[in-house]
Amino acid sequence: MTSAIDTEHGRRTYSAYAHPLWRRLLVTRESAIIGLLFLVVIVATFAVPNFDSPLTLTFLIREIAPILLIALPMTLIIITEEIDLSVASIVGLSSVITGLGVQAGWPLPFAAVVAILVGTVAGSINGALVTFVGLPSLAVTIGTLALFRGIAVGLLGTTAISDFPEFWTDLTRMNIPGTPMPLIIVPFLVLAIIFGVLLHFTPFGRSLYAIGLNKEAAAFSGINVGLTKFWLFVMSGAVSGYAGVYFTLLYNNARGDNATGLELQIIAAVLLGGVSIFGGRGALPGVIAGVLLIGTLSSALRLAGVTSDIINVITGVLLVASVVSASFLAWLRTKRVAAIGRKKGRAEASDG
Amino acid sequence: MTAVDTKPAAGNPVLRSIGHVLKARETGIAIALIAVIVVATVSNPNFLFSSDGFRDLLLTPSLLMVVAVGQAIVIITRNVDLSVGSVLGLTAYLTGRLFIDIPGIPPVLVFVAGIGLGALLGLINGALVAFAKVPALVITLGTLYIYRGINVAWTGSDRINASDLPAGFRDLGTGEFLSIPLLTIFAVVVLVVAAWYLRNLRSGRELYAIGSDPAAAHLYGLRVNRRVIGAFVVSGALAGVAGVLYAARYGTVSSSAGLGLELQAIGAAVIGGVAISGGVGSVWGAAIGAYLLLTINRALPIVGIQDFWQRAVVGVLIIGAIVLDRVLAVRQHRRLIEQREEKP
Amino acid sequence: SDGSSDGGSSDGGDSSADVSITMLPKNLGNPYFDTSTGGAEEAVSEIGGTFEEVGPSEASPTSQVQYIQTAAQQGVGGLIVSANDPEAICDALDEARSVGVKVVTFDSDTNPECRDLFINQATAEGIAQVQVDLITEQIGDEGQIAVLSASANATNQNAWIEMMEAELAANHPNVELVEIAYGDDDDQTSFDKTAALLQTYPELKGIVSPTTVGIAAAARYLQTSEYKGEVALTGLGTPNQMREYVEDGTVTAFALWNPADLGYLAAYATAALISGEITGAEGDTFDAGTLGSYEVGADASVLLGDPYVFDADNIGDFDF
Amino acid sequence: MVQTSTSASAAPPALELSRVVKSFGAVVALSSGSLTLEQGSIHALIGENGAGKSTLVKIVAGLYRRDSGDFRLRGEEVDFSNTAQSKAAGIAVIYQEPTLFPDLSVTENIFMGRQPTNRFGRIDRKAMRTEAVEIFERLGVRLDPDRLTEGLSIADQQIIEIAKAISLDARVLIMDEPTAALSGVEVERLFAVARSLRDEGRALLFISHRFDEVFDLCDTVTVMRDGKYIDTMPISDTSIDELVRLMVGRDVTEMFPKLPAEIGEDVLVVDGLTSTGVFHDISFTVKSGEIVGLAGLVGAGRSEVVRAIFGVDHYESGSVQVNGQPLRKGRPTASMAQGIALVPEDRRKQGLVLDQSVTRNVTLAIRKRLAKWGLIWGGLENASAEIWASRLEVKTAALDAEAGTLSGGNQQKVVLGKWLSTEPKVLIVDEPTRGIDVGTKAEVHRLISKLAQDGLAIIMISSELPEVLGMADRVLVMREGRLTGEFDRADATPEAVMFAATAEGAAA
Ligand SMILES: Nc1ncnc2c1ncn2[C@@H]1O[C@H](COP(=O)(O)OP(=O)(O)OP(=O)(O)O)[C@@H](O)[C@H]1O
Ligand SMILES: Nc1ncnc2c1ncn2[C@@H]1O[C@H](COP(=O)(O)OP(=O)(O)OP(=O)(O)O)[C@@H](O)[C@H]1O
Ligand SMILES: [Mg+2]
Ligand SMILES: [Mg+2]
Repeated sequence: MTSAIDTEHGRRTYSAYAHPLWRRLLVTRESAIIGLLFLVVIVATFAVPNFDSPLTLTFLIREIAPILLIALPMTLIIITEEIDLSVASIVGLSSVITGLGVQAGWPLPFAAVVAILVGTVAGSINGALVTFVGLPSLAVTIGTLALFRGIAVGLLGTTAISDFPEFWTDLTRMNIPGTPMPLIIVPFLVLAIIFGVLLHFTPFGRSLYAIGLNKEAAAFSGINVGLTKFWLFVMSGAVSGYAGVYFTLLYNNARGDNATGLELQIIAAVLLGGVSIFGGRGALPGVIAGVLLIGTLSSALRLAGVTSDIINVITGVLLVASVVSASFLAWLRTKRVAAIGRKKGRAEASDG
Repeated sequence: MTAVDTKPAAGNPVLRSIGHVLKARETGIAIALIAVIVVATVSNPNFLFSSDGFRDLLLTPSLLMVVAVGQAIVIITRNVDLSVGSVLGLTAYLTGRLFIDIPGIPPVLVFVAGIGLGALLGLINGALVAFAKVPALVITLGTLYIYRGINVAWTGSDRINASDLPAGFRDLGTGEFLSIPLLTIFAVVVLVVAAWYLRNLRSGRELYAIGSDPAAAHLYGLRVNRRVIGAFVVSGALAGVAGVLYAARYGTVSSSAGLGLELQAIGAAVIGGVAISGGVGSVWGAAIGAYLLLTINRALPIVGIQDFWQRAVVGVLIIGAIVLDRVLAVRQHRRLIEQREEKP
Repeated sequence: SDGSSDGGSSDGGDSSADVSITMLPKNLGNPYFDTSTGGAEEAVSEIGGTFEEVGPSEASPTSQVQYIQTAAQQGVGGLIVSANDPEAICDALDEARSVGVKVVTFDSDTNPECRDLFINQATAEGIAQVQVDLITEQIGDEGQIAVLSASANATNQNAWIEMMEAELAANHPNVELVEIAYGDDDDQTSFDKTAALLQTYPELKGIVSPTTVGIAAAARYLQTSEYKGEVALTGLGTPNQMREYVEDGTVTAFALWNPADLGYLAAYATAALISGEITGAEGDTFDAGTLGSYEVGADASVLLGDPYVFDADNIGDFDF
Repeated sequence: MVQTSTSASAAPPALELSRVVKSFGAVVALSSGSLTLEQGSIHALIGENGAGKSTLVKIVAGLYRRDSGDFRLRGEEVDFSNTAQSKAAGIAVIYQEPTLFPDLSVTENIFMGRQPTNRFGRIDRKAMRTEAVEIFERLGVRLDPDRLTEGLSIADQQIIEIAKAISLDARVLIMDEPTAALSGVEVERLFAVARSLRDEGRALLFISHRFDEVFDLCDTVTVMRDGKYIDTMPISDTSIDELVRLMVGRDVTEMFPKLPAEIGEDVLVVDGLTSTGVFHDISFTVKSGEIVGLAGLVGAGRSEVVRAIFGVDHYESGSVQVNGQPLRKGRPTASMAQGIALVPEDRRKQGLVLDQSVTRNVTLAIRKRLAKWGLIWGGLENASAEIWASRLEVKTAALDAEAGTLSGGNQQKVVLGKWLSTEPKVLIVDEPTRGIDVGTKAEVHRLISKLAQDGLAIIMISSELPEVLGMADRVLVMREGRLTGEFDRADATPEAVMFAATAEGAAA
């Protein structure tokens, strides 16, 4: 059939890209955030006493590991123009399940697997409500935020379980031998690569961007929009469940109110990393840099004796500034295109 | 074809029953609320029939109700205001500071200051949402952090104690008129004014129009930006006044006043039938939602459920409410299509 | 134990020359801890060192961990902590100690292995005793009482409540403890919980709130309710918060130690640890400025003294 | 009947536009729009799809701001920056697409933003309702003023739009294809109202693709083509043939280069497809090499049928078979695997992801096929996109240009490329030439013709009758969700098809 379409005219050739590689790589939101991250690290190294200690890195990674982990599926979800506000509650629920399991005498790996499964089920409840019932994810996950947290707190009251096997808590806190890098970085990197490849190098990833930008066109292109979203919520639940186990072992503490409020930090970091809340835009490297940026900034500020409230203000300002600047830049661009269009229109008019 | 044969509504039972179902949205949760009160009262008559019980039943949800009314107005325009808890915290602390720093300041001025600060913070939200064309969720998430941070930085480890506030002012928080708490009276006045406004003034109806279809609102020439900013200002001002009342009611204000209130307020609105996608619902629903939320909270221990489970119940309520709305909407849609089909 | 500790411990060794102390209360914005911090600050300025107060805005163990880690990174000489959980912050404290930070707990202890010294405000027995004495006296030694505590896993409150229950069972058979409610050291929660208690138990004669946030919130509720003067309230509170309620008769008497003294003593003890004057072994003695000399007791703990009872006659003499 | 009452030719025209330019990014929608609307007359504006009629209307409404050109209202220069201003100036507009608030009642939709109020600013609901009922009576429709507009048929929605415009009591009334969804009775009512408005001295602008209506109602006519003003004349001085020639700019027949194709076996068999309230008992077959045209008025349900066949919509009963294999319903992936491709009617909403590059758009439907070991590489995508871009001669600087920046015709080519790259056996094209220029149109026609020659089974939906008649081997006609006619190429006269498409059989 191809022969039918070959026109008698000579074939045109096209350049694949309008701009050279370096420009495509460097002039992006992601590189801006990565650049900002480096700037903060450099300034802090010189200006903040003790920031250059290897402990800084250890503590930083440990503390933000749950955010790093959950930011991965959250990125995919926001790219499809949905949101999951219930992740922190799933962390809390998974933490409580781990604790109850250990209290009941289960071996820790078994308790952990059960906790991750519970997280996965929680995620699939979100997914089912969004996909099959057709509800907005914002409303659904505000509901399950309360529900999952409520179950966690209900199961354990405000008591805590804190007698976890030392082997596992030590393992959680261990560094990669000879480095100040905590061991959690290994599963994180594995997941980051999986999610990165999934998002940027698979047909599945392509469909996520299409869904985020235009659901209808995605459906007309043979993408099963509902099912895709369902799986994303399941992934988010599973990863949150895993983060809950990690959280529990790191602090040697299973409580229903663990990780309260973490969802907003995660979403703030993802948005700061260049993912558009309107969906369809963003990349994982930017998100990881966004998480690291907020983490490093607060770590440096804390070391410099700045109180946590100022750190919160800075997080908020960064978030607002990043979205406002993005929309300002977009506005400038449409102005420019419109100006070109007007010139063209007038030229055409004077021809006619 | 179609239009000519459409029967007028008065005689159309299908349409009328749809109207009833729609109205039942508020009635439904009002019944749920009454059921909760009845069950709790049967378990323990003091829940309703002691003077404190009666007072707390009316009093406890009043503050949330004021905030939820503001939240509902914002949600009706297809936006959301996550910063209300932080705004409440700031104005509550401002209230205490004013009484401490300006001895003898008339409470009226404090109210004005609280409302003013709340409105200003709401204006910032609204202006960013309207002019930067950024979703309210992101903006108000940012200002949630910012306002709370400013609050903590300002408060430090200070706190307002009951003894810092004049007794006359605190009476507002606990006082009664004809055995109805003043706060409840105030909240109901706010509710009635807001409901009247949304139903009877053009600008109120325009809020629904904007939430129902922002693009169409633009085509109609409605002043979308102005209305959206207005909604945020109202939400901020109501959170502000709630902050002043918080100080009056609880006497103690620390930097964590109002923490987490935003989700309760959104929850109340959603339970009350205010659709998160805008254009649908009423402040009545949000107010009843607020009462239901907090009354369940108080009733659970009385009927023997540990109140730890309260949040889970709230979650189930929210999800139940939105699923119910969805089911009703789908059924209505199907009925309307079938109705079209029936016509010759 | 891990790679990072080598780099850190040399830092810690250096800084032990001068006295730098960080104070980490359960949460900020709590007048009780404000007072203890004030005492500690005074002590440090007497000794001649640097002092800093850090802390989370809500009392949760995981948020305390960050501040412990920061102190370890900064290589401060000593860290004074009131623990939100006896276990959860243990590992972080261990890590801080492994880089040379001296860890002193006050007010609320962790497991003894996780710290160098505990500054005990009063023995648990003493605190339980004084509260039981106060409430039974106020209700005429019979009837229902309830406890309004902090969070359900607050170490010291739980220890006191346990001893109060034992004391009640042993010596006050006509007094029934009907419920232990938890206000989470949150003002609003405690306030609403008081309301719930009064409604749930119409026969209630008294409430004991062994936490300063709880007792103030409960007093405020009682003050305007029909139960004022009917239901007795006592527990642990600060004079400034309770003054009004004692003066108007909502509350007759309550107890507390002087938190300023507690902070003051903790700072002196920490300085003594940093300088090597004491190691935390039983029998070590050190000088605590205006408070005089103290001796380290069993389990590496130092006892401040007996709790003090405040009532309408003496409350005017105190300002904290 | 040209009005003698047009009180002296001295009165300035109600509305006057000259050499108005409007562009959207790279697309020039209007390069020289001119129009003069006299008071007390009804003026028709005609032109092909995409000629710029709606754009002109939106400029008058204040929805778009013109880039340059003159705009006078009763002789005075005006420049509206929002629709409230144009309303205040006495201009009422019925837009082509109904724009209603689904969650509000019919009455509120009519009066939103200018509800009757009492002295204290309180909305007078009773007065509002009475006024709505009066307008409906005047229009001769019985629509429940209290019901929500959600779920109303397109026709009813259009009625509300008309009621809205009439209630404004405006001096200039602009109607952009108000009759597209209306039946004969309603159209007559509307015309009666329009004439009485004219007799009151108001100016009306009427846009329609139905010539019979134009000749029936209007006094003068302006023709536009490719964003430009072509000519204005009294309706009595012209004929359909002349208007068509002016609209198209050349002889119509050469637009449809139909190539001889060998018609083979049944490829697509549709049997008894039904979806309540949308379409009923639709049965037809398409053979290889055959082009089946699907004609009907807008809203007849043609798009719904092909969407159900492709699987983006569900249907209740009936079946679809491709080459004898039954097709799973509601599964576009299954349909694509069986070789069905659907080029949807709304390329901006359904066909393209406007914010993504040409490459991503062209390869979206074949992304799974391009993947090697489950992974997809930019190079493969670019290569595949380049093949189709050059075969279809897409005009773009680079393949990573966002699809939204291309002109309408080039966007249509990208959608075609996207679906041709799936190597379909059945190609369904819904309004394939909507909004593309004359040259490209012929090219698309040639392409479709060649694909048929190559053995594809093709369904072509088009609202342009000449296009269907020029291209199709067989024409199916739909009206109100039912198949009402089937004609072989030889029998498919415009009159016959129009008769089947409209109950009345009014033919152009
Ligand atoms: N908002 C927009 N952005 C980009 N291009 C647009 C926009 N609106 C219209 N166009 C383009 O401008 C041209 C003129 O469109 P317009 O809607 O005015 O045509 P029309 O004459 O009303 O056609 P029809 O008869 O199909 O309604 C088309 O090519 C269209 O694709
Ligand atoms: N009662 C209705 N309520 C809401 N939308 C409707 C209704 N009837 C039709 N529509 C929508 O109007 C549009 C036009 O209808 P449809 O697609 O059936 O017409 P068509 O015959 O394909 O005509 P065309 O393709 O020329 O627009 C469709 O998008 C359809 O979903
Ligand atoms: Mg048009
Ligand atoms: Mg169609």
